[in-house]
Amino acid sequence: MAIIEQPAPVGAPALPAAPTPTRTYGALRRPVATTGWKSWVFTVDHKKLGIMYGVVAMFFFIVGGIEALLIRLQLAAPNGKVLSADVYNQMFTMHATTMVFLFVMPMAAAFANYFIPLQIGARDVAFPRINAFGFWTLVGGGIIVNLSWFLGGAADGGWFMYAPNSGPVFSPSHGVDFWALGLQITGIASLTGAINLIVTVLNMRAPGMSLMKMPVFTWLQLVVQFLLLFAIPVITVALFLLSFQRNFGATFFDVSAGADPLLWQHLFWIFGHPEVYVLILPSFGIISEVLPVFSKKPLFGYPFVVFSGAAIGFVGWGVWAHHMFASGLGPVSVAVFSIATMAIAIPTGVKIVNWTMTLWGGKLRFTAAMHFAVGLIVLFTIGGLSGVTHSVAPSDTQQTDTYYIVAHFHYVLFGGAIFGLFAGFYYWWPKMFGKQLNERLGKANFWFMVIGMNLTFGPMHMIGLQGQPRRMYVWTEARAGEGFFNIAFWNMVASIGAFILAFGVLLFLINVFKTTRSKEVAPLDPWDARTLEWMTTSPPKEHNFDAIPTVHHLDEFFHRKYEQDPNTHEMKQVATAEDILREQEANADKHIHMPSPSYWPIVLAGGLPVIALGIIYSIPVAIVGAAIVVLALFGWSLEPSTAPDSDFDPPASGDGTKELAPLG
Amino acid sequence: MADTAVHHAEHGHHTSTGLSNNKLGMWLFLGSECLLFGGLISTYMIYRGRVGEGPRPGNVFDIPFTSVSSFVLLMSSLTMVLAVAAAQKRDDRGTTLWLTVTGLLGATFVGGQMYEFTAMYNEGLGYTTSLFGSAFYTLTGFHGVHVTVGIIMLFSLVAIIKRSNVPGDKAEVVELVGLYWHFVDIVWIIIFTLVYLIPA
Amino acid sequence: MTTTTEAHADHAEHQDHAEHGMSIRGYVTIALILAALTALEVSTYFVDFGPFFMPVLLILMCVKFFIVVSYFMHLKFDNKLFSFMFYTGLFLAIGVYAAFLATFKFFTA
Amino acid sequence: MPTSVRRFVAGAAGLSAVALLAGCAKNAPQDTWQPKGPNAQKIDDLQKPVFAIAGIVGLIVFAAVAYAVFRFKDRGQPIPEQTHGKPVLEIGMTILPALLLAGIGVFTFRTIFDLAKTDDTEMVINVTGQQWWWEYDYPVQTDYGITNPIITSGQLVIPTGTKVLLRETSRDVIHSYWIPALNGKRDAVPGRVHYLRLEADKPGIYAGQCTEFCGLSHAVMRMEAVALDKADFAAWVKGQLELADSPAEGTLAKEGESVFLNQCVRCHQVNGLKKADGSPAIAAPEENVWSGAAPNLTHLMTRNTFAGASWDLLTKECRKDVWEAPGGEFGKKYLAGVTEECLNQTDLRRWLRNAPAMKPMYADPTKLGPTDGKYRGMPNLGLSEDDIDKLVAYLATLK
Ligand code: HEA
Ligand code: HEA
Ligand code: HEC
Ligand code: CUA
Ligand SMILES: [Cu+2]
Repeated sequence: MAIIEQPAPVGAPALPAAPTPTRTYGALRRPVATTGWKSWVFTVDHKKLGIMYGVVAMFFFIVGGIEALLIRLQLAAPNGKVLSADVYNQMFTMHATTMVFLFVMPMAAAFANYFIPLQIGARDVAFPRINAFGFWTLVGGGIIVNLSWFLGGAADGGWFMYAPNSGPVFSPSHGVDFWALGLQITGIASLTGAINLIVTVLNMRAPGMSLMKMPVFTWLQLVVQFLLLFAIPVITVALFLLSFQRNFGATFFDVSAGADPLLWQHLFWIFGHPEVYVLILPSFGIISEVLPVFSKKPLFGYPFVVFSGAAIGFVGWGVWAHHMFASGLGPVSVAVFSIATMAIAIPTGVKIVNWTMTLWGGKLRFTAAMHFAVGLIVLFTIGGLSGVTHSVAPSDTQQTDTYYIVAHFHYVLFGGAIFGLFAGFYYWWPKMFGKQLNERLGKANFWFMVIGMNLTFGPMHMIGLQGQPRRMYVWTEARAGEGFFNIAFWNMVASIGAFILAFGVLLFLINVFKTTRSKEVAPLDPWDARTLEWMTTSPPKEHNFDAIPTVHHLDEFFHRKYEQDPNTHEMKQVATAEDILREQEANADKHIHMPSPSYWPIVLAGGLPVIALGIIYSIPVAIVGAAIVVLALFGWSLEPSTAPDSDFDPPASGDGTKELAPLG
Repeated sequence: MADTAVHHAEHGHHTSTGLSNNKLGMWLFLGSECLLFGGLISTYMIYRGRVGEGPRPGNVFDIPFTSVSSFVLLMSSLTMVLAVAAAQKRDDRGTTLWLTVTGLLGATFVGGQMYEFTAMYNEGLGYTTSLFGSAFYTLTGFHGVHVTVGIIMLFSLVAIIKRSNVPGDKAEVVELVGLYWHFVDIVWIIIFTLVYLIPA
Repeated sequence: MTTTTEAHADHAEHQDHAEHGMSIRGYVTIALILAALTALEVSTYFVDFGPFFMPVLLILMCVKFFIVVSYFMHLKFDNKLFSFMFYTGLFLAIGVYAAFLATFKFFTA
Repeated sequence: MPTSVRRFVAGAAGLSAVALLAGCAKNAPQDTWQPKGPNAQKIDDLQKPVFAIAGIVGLIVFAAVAYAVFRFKDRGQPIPEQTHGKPVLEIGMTILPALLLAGIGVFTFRTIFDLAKTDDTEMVINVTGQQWWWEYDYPVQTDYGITNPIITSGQLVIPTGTKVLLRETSRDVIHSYWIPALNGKRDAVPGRVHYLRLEADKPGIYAGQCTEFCGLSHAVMRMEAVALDKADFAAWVKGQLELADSPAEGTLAKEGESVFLNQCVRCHQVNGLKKADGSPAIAAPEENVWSGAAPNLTHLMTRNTFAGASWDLLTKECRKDVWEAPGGEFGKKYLAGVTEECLNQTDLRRWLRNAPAMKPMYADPTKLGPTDGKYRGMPNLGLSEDDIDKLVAYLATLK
């Protein structure tokens, strides 16, 4: 059912005629708490939701990371004894599921939520309640996916869950049910989030901000949201088919009924390949903000970066079968998809060139964020180039399902996606919390991660090319070879590297902890930044901007601070961030009314896991869940679009009047 | 000042593109739904001939019957568009009338589908009988659920309008439900041809 | 697509919901056309169209589809951005799933 | 910090160079960069230049980044001009990789179709994957002396210099057949038949492994391809066509035969084995095993590994002797099979004592609901040590 945020009632007076405190809507009243746990649980503020997304994602990063460490412990030596075959298979399945769906995607959503409205000069997203709903839905999905650990074992089919191995006969525990239904739920979060953010970007830009004046991060996130919008329904179909087979006896992947197992593979990868760009493009966006700031230069070739981003998004739809080169598609399909896959290196190469050229001729400051950004360029290139070697289909038949693939995708995912996210942490921390992460610790964090990551995933290239398949709970010395390149030695190196890497991540957590405790306040514009999000206080006020800025330039903020001397052509600072903020405060919009919190998003989201549990265990429970959903939907559509005035504390501006912000 | 803000909110013109957030969101959702139904239809296309021991599509389809119910659904699009037109004229009575008719036509369609399913089941095509059965019921079932959700939205809207309680722009809400309803109709246009009229 | 808020200030004045629709008569006419097309479709079940059977049905299907989308759903009259949203999804779906079916030799076998 | 960034860049470049050298390993039996037949050679000829190109592109990128990082670090220079890019450079840097890739694409295209050819096949072998072992079924091909179908498992035996076509399928989930030295991998998908060309230049054993995740024991689903020269292959065929002889009365092996008839024959076929009443003993694995098959044990001792080629039937020394035999002697050594003194009794006994403890399988009788009571794998049969002695003696006669 479409969920529609409702604006103010038709014809209702803009100022509800001095409502008395006794006038309530009963259960349909909107909550108004601005402090305490209620202010978080019922919030619809994109910044609070962004932070909550971040916290949840970080939690799952540690979960996924510990799973990875257990994997590496098991594989450090031949015939590992740490995990049984059964548990090992669950471990890598859940490691990947957790990292992909519960860490990178939500973390990217965290940044999108927090920074898109700020970067485009908006006060919130287009549908704040849907935003809150998306977050709680993600939490529900994450819980369902992981609950299986405690209820008879997690999913054990690998993260792409090929049928028929994931079917009811071959994976008899409930793990796959939890997995499929949990991901179905997180899919709802992604889909609603995508719609919300696309509308936000298209409709809520500050005056003057044409699409080609939008910050690159926002642009690439827009591409990501389109990818999600169209990719999520495909995995939805696949997951439904799987669930219906497992829970209702459908025959979709039952070979004895004549099913074709390749059906699942196609559906999964039609989703799966766009998905990998969903994982990487937000990080590309982040470093496209970080590199210019610390180079004191605009992004080189902004339109090329934007269009190549869109091109990646588009071509990404035509390459899915490169994951199936060994599946027996027949030479024609293989050839077509092989060539198409090569094509995708071209727009990606454009980005690498642009980043490098952004550095070129700049005035580079090597902050922690900059370290991660430069690290991304290098590490992603390694991963991208191994990707190109996969795209050569005949070679890929030697590589697929070996550790060489594992090396590829950890370079692009860890060296790419995660380095980008870390660049984002260091770059935007002062904005989000008003405090700066420690730079020295940050650089140590970087170096441990770089060294650890190369030690962990670098050797996997060799291990893989020498023929060690992936997803093996044990490997044998009999096939490890001898000499410098023997698989045994490098497996050990990889395992040691993983712990160095983990230590690097630990340094980040320590950094966060220390920063939170410290009293030191960050300067308003610590990096001499270029985009709108820095044109407000840190952390931003609830309404983001006192006055919505009018945009004249790409990198508006920078151009307000600097001007070119017409004679010497030198850039001269003409204003500081403080000046600009002061001016904004002086011209503050008087009547700012933010959307009220709401009870319904979390209630609605809470119904979904109940349905999932019901499908697995007992249909009546599912009906209860559905009832919660329906009730919540009615509550949602009937609650007033804002809390009555009397429920608010007097506005800080001292001006008693309020205007309905044009927000749902 | 405050007045204009509300006025703008009402017509959804305060946005960068001048388009309503809600309507943009609905179209995005419908774009996304194309990939959902595309997947289900494609799955059916691959599996429609895989009938195992069970009946073949040609054996269980009752084309005249389905033609009638398709026609009913098609005509509900007309009544829906009349409801939207009425809502835009701020004609509450007309709106509720046409919404009700649309809902009833939709309910007729769903009823017909239930009858059809029962008949097919009795002819030996269960959900688990064959790939054809699984794919057929999943595809048409998904469509049926969409219609049902639409019916619930229509009748809820009628109830809410009757209590003149619609938060926001009434005409827009009716229009949005209308978009959804028409979409469900065009999906059936495709299903009717690809699934029923073109035999495996 | 790159229109700014300013550009829309006046544009907003004109755009009213009632305007971009059609007359009731128009709607009824469209519905009658749709009904006729459906009748034609169904007739293929009773009358043998020979080799034209498939293409005729597919063409009729597309015509009906686009009539509903253009007129009942107003895409023909509405802002192009809406068309962009919907047709991107639609054509992406057609492209992707056609390729998908092709890998199953759906069109050749 | 830029120096350290530079160091890092150099380090990363070094590492990737190391990765590129990975092909030079010694004796990794599944090395993908040591082709031993024309099909794998074709792949190798294609991939070597691709790796080189990728390496060079990588080095160019690292060099450019390293230079920029070093050269343009903030040493107090003025704020650079706010230039927005050079379209000519951009377009150039788009076309250049496109041309490069177009070149790679042409060769890729050719190789794909070369490797998909089936019309030059000289010999056909059916390969069936199941949890967690491979079955080979040689259809009748009188040119090679195969006058009756041959069924074996674990080790694929092929003649050298012969274009062999594998017809792959599976009895349960998806597996993938891969002998890196001979060709890339191809999935064995239930309900479908896929083709894979194999050809070995020289006699020898080429290791491989199932590479599509197929459940619990995917990690120990291995296989080996054994190439014999044409004469040796003919001898092997001849041996495989023979029926098993019943051991002499009164031997331990004879007692083993009756244990086998009691316990094992419901799953394992031994061609020529007769029941006590003299009628042929026919295995009925379809009644006991979900995939419907269990390895044919008629010539168990002609293969030198068992249970998905994951454990040796030969003792370590004997195996080394065979694997490292020079080309000319290899065939004879392999054909000698597993002799009394070379039999790796430890692992075989361990297998008979409790197979699922050695190789994880779904063999817990209380958990077979979803498979209608059928095993996925070989169950623990609770044999006494006595029975095991007898069985080992019997199995040792299956040459
Ligand atoms: C962030 C995620 C991400 C990204 C960005 C990519 C990017 C790419 N991937 Fe990767 N990929 C994965 C995540 C990702 N991948 C994952 C998770 C899997 C495994 C899934 C699983 O099996 O579990 C996978 C698997 C995978 C396969 C299947 C392998 C197999 O299983 O057999 C292939 C095959 O073609 C492939 C190719 C590519 C290509 C060509 C790119 C390109 O986009 C890369 C482009 C970048 C560059 C090429 C570098 C920079 C460019 C230049 C410097 C310009 C000049 C370059 C040239 C002229 C070559 N990937
Ligand atoms: C974004 C995605 C992502 C990320 C970040 C990672 C991160 C890591 N992965 Fe990932 N991995 C995948 C995605 C990812 N992986 C996917 C998709 C697969 C395929 C699965 C499949 O085949 O189905 C896979 C598979 C995979 C395998 C192959 C398993 C197999 O095939 O059998 C291995 C093996 O080494 C591995 C290792 C690691 C390691 C060591 C890390 C490290 O980078 C993790 C580092 C993080 C931490 C360690 C957590 C934080 C640490 C602390 C808070 C310190 C304190 C705690 C302790 C020290 C206990 N992964
Ligand atoms: C219920 C069926 C069943 C029974 C009974 C059974 N086995 Fe097995 N056996 C299997 C299966 C299945 C395999 C393949 C397991 C694998 O490798 O994953 C196998 C494998 C083997 C192998 C390895 C064969 C090869 O070529 O790799 C030997 C040897 C063996 N069994 C001996 C025996 C003996 C001896 C007995 C009787 C005491 C016996 N089995 C009873 C099912 C059975
Ligand atoms: Cu069989 Cu993996
Ligand atoms: Cu991909």
